[in-house]
Amino acid sequence: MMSDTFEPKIVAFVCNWCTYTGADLAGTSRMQYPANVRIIKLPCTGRISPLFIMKALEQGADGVLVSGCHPGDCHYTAGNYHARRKYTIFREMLHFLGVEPERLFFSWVSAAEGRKWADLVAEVTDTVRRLGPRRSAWGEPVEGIAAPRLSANPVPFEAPAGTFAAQAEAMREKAKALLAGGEVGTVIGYEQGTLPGTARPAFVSTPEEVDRLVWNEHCHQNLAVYAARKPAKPGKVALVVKPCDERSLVGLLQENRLAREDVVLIGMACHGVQSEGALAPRCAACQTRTPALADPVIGEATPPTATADPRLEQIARIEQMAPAERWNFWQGHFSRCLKCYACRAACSLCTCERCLAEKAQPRWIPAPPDGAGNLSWHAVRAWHLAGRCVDCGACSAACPADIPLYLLNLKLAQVVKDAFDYEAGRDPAAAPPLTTYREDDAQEFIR
Amino acid sequence: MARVGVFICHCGENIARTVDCARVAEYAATLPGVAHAVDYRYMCSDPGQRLIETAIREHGLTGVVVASCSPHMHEVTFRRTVARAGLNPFLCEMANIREQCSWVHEDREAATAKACELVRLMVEKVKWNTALEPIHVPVTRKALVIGGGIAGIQAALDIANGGREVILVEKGPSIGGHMAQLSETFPTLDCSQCIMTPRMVEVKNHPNITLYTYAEVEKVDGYIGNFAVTIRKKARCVDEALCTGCGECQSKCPQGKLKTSVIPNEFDLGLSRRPAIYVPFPQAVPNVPVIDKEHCRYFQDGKCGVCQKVCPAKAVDFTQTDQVVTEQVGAIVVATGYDVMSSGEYGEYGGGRYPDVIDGLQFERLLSASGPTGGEVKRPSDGKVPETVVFIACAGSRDRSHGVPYCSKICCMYTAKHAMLYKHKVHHGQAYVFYMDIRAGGKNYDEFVRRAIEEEGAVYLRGRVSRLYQKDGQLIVKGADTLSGQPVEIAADLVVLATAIQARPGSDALAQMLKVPYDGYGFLSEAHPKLRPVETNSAGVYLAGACQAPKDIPETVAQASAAASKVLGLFSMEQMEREPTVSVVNERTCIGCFDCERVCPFGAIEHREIRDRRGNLLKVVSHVNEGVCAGCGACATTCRSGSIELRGYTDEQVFAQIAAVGV
Amino acid sequence: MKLGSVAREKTRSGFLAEVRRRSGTNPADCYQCGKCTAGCPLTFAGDLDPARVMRLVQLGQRDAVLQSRTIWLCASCETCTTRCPQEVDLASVMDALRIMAREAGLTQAAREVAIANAGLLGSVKSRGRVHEMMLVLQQNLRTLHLFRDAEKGPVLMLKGKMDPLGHKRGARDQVRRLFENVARMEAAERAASTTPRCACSDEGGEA
Amino acid sequence: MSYAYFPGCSQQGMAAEFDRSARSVCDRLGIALSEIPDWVCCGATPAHATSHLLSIALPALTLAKVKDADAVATVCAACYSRLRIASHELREDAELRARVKEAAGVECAGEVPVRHLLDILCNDLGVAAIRERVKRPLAGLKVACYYGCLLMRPPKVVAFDDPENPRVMDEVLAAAGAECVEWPYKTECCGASLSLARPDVVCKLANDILREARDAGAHVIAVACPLCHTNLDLRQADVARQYGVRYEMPVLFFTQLLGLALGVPEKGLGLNRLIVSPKPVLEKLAAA
Repeated sequence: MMSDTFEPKIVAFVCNWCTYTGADLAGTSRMQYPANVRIIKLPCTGRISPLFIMKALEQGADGVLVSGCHPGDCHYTAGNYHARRKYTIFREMLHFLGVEPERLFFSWVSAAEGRKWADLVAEVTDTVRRLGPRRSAWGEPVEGIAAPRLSANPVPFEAPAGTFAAQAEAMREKAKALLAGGEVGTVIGYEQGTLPGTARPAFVSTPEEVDRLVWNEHCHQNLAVYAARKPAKPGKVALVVKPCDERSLVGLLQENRLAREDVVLIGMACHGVQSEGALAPRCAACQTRTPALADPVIGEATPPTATADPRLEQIARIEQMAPAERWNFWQGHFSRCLKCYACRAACSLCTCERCLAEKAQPRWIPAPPDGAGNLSWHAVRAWHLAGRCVDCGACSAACPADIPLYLLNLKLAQVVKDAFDYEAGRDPAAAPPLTTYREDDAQEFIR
Repeated sequence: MARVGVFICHCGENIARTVDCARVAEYAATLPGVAHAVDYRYMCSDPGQRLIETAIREHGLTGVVVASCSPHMHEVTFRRTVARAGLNPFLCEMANIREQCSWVHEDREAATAKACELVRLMVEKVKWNTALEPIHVPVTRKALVIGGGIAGIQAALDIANGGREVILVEKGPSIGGHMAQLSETFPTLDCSQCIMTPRMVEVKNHPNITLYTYAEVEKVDGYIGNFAVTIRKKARCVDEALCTGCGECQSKCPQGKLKTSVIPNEFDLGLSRRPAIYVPFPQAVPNVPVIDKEHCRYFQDGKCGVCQKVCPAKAVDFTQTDQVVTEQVGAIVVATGYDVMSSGEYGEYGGGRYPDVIDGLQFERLLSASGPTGGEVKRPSDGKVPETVVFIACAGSRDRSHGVPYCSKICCMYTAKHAMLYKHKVHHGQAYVFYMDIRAGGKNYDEFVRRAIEEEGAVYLRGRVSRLYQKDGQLIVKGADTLSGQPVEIAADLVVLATAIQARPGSDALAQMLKVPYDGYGFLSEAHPKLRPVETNSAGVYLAGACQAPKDIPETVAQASAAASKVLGLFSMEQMEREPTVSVVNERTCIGCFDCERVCPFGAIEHREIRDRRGNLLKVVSHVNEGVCAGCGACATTCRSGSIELRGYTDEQVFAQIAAVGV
Repeated sequence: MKLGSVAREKTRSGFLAEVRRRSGTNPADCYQCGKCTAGCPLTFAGDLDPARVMRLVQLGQRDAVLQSRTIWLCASCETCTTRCPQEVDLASVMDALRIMAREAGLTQAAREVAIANAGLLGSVKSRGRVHEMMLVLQQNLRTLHLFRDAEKGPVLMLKGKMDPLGHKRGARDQVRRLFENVARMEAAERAASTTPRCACSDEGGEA
Repeated sequence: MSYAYFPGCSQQGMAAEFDRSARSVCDRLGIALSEIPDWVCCGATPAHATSHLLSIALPALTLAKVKDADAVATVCAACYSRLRIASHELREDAELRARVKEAAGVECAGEVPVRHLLDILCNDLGVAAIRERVKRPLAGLKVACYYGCLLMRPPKVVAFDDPENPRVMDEVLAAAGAECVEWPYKTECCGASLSLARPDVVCKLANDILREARDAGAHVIAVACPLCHTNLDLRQADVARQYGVRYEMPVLFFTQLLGLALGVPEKGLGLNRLIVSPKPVLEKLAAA
């Protein structure tokens, strides 16, 4: 290793029962292969968290290899099936963030496949050696490459005349009735914001206060974020929800954050909401205009249009960038991050009492709001919402640094839909996609 | 501050040839936290091990890294070594510098450098190791066997004869299962009931066996060594203690009059009729009748009650109700057996419309001396002795389109037996067998099939039957013989379909109750197809017989005995020791989303309620049952808040290794 | 067919792959149970039974299969496809083999069937719909069975079943263009698939 | 329900009585059929034996002309099979859709379901409704319902009944008062697509079917396909020559029998067009 050629450092996470034993077999058979791989042994691919891959990249690994038992051969029955699903998504995410996919390797090597292991290590080493060292450290931009910018084409928003006012009246009547009935202690809805053309969450607990509540095109916040929190006043909480907000509730039901009977839902038939003077991008192609879970549904929805989702165009443009451009695109955005965690606070599905970002022993996410810390935070945030994010847009709206977090979330939602035919927030009885598997899940990326 | 000892093994020349072991030891000594580093020719030899023991004592080591061969080779050895020196065995780690270094690299420089790094990785890991104590689980030394066929009977007798108590639960009114229905068995042609009945009686009389017939397992709680099983004993309406088995009730039951009864006899697969109060067959164990309430006049319209009046022992009790009992057991053997696919499944074979198209089990009853025809082969429609019989193998098996894709394994053999026994009973008759392949692997099996062909004159035709239909009191069978490349048409008096062996309906529900994986057909899955064929992934639950896959009697009995020996092995200790490398939940940060429960293949995640001092429920969190956890770590990976750790492979330990690579 | 010789592997797998591509069913799935042979109403008339056709396809015996009479005598009744335990769509395989035989000019084994097929399609092409009487006359002319079924003519005329002027036409121009387009597209597709590329490359792994 | 009617080529020639009787019956039963304008031939067996693309593109041309109908109604089993398979493949296969568009110059996504009249009678109208409208029950008439091959096969795409033992025609004609016999050749193929090329082969198959119907005691055979009809009706003379058996078995379209029961005048049924006349049987029945 004292030669002039670049000798990459490659971390291999392998399972104890198949690949580790296969690597032993390559040794007993005296098969020769390059000395660049460092094996870290774990009991099962099920234990090999995708975040280990991120950690290795953060620590400067030039390449990462993950290997376990072939499907059907897992010592623990299903660890590799669960792992396969996780890698499917995580790999796409890293790719989208600009990590060269050629540096990540996934394989099934059985205890009998010593030859496969030896060949694999040779190929992995050769590939990474040819790629050269990583062009920048974790969270640092690649020198000499511009950070591309994206522009959006706003879709004009036309509020249907009169419908909001009638709906608002019916909603207030319902809210009054609920509060008067006694079972409901708090109604969470919207009130006029400080500035004209804004709305903000409002908490009312008496019928008299209800008149503060409004309903208009500015009510874009997702009030489901309050659903799983303990109310200050006794009694149930009633939430004013749009159909998209309801999807958060579905997620919360799936994850046992609350029971359906804990909350009353005042469903608002939807006409789309406004963001920065135009139709909110997530509303453009929205097909779900009428609440499905809500107890009463108020009003008639505007029928969905055939408009394309403008954000998909943005995602496509990011995907067309070269990896280094993509990387710099994201570093450009993440460099503004203050680690204020407003995105987390706004998210209706970030319900952990102690976020992984705050776990000090061990440190998953570097604490300082610098390149590495910010990148790791946003990767973990997006990863933890994969298969769960319901695309309410609250995180992006809350971000004071205008980081387009929705792009990352939406991309992963696409991956989940394509790979597992699953959409978050649709069916409370469905198993979340990362807690289940199919034996025939696609695995083209695994060699 | 950690005080790690590093021990570099030369393994003779095996490591030392390509790795400069002295230099590795020198390097190791420079690592932070390393208190002692040494190389030696054979670390696993007695003097090598003593060297480690001495160093632990002399240097007050808090952790040990042995750099030598694969841990699969000597991890146990070195853990014992450090334990002898008073150090917790889980504070010892191995760096694999032989199989994964010296043997796969030729360049001495590169290999030595890699060996140094591998040592560094393990030194960093071992600093985070903690002392782990083996988990002790108490064992209730009593077994539950579910299913009273030959598999369950064999397993129960073996366990009972090994001196342990057994509870045998059978769904039907008698034990015996399918084997009691068979006529004679291949390849020896010994009478099935003659070899079966003594076993059944032994079960009944064995002091260590509690027999619950007409009973079903309703609920299984707990884990290996500590199961609580809820069993429903259905109401027989006949007091088992009082009944003498005289049979008076059956013979007087008005529903059972030979000419008028409409109740199909399940034991004869509908080929005969039975009364509403009945013992399924004369050799039944227990020899106590049961009332079929659906057909009993007393239960249907309150009239009759003849059986109660005629019973000399006053054993008939219409007021009896189901009883639910709970039993504590330490191990469970599942022996629920199989069913055959109905012969009505195939539209092209009449779809159940032709009475003279029957399945293999029905033909067994026609052959059996205790069967509806007294052992004379007579066809169901008109009682005529069939002069031409067509046997169709693979009816439903190996048919991914209409049936099941797998091979049912026993049909080749029993079809040859059927052809042979038919010939023994109807000397002038002709048997034709349509088959695709003959699968007769087994002691004296192929010889048996050859005998059917060569000596008993069965005509074997290699091909499937496309369809059959009824005409003029016969069945026109349209098949093919692919060996001669032509279609074949046979006018038969009786057609016997060797229908596919299927899992019992409801086996999936039972599997879920026991947390045993099962395949797409409802067959229960063994833990490993080769090396753990009778265990399941649910610790303490074992499989016997056809509930796992189609099997013949010798295989079933062998597996039942194997399951029994596993149970007896488990019961040889009062306490069971399990590896402590299991998951543990941080109950403070767990929010109870139970995603861990969804990914756990072993059902080891339990719900635990957290209450304040006044008993108010604060939250419900995950809890790992250490007796059940197998230590795969899927839960730890899935937990978003990082509230689950897998002992021995904690995040700290992995991070330390990753960081050590990057240096 | 050379008995005792399996076609050279490349030829064999290439042929197998082509049949698979054209029929949309995998001939390798056939495990020779003979259920097709048993149920085929036309086994008596053909030279190969259907299971044998499948076997020869598996063995890559291209000429033996394409020259057989059986593929032309298949009445497309789908009995085989319906009952096949391996879900092999034999009827589609027979279609694919007929198309391949026609392309290779190997229709001698059942000339009269090929003529009948061409006759019907010719009638459709020129009229948009079938003219039955013309069809019968043409068939007899082309197969030189001039008086086959001739005695039926008067009966049919009498019953009003054969009416020389009776048939209407449908969308002739559209249909003619359709036939031309299909011919053009298939010629182009054939040209593309016979360029140097190995015939088995679309299936992968077989070569 | 509104049905776009596809008569099919034979129903304009040899089997005009099938078309005529089907229209009469539907008229009586209040089923509105509107003929697809300018429809073209389905291509039958020769098309799929010659080119897969052609076999889909021809039906697509017709299907693309269907506007504002709940279903396409067919009477001929062969047309039904071709149209239904084409519509199924067009629905499933986007690439094929594109190729068909290039070939036929029309877009067709196979969205309108293709149905056979028996399916419509049994499942949309229901046999009870038929029974109510029967004026002259076919009492005493023993019918062997012959479904042929293409009405139920391949079952995954076309079957609307048990493919091995279909009952729909039996139920419809039972509602018309006929006694439908159980017989084993309901779905055996008559070889019709070879009728032109190999009459010798077809004769054997026809003989088997006629024999089984006779042995089952049938007075007449009912069919749902003009090709089956030609084979079984017209070829009885050839069968007699080749096998020496004269069956004199009338072969009727199921619509003709149903029409008789519904009281459609004979002219509207075209009974006079049958080669083996049903008159003797029907007269004997009327006398009885």
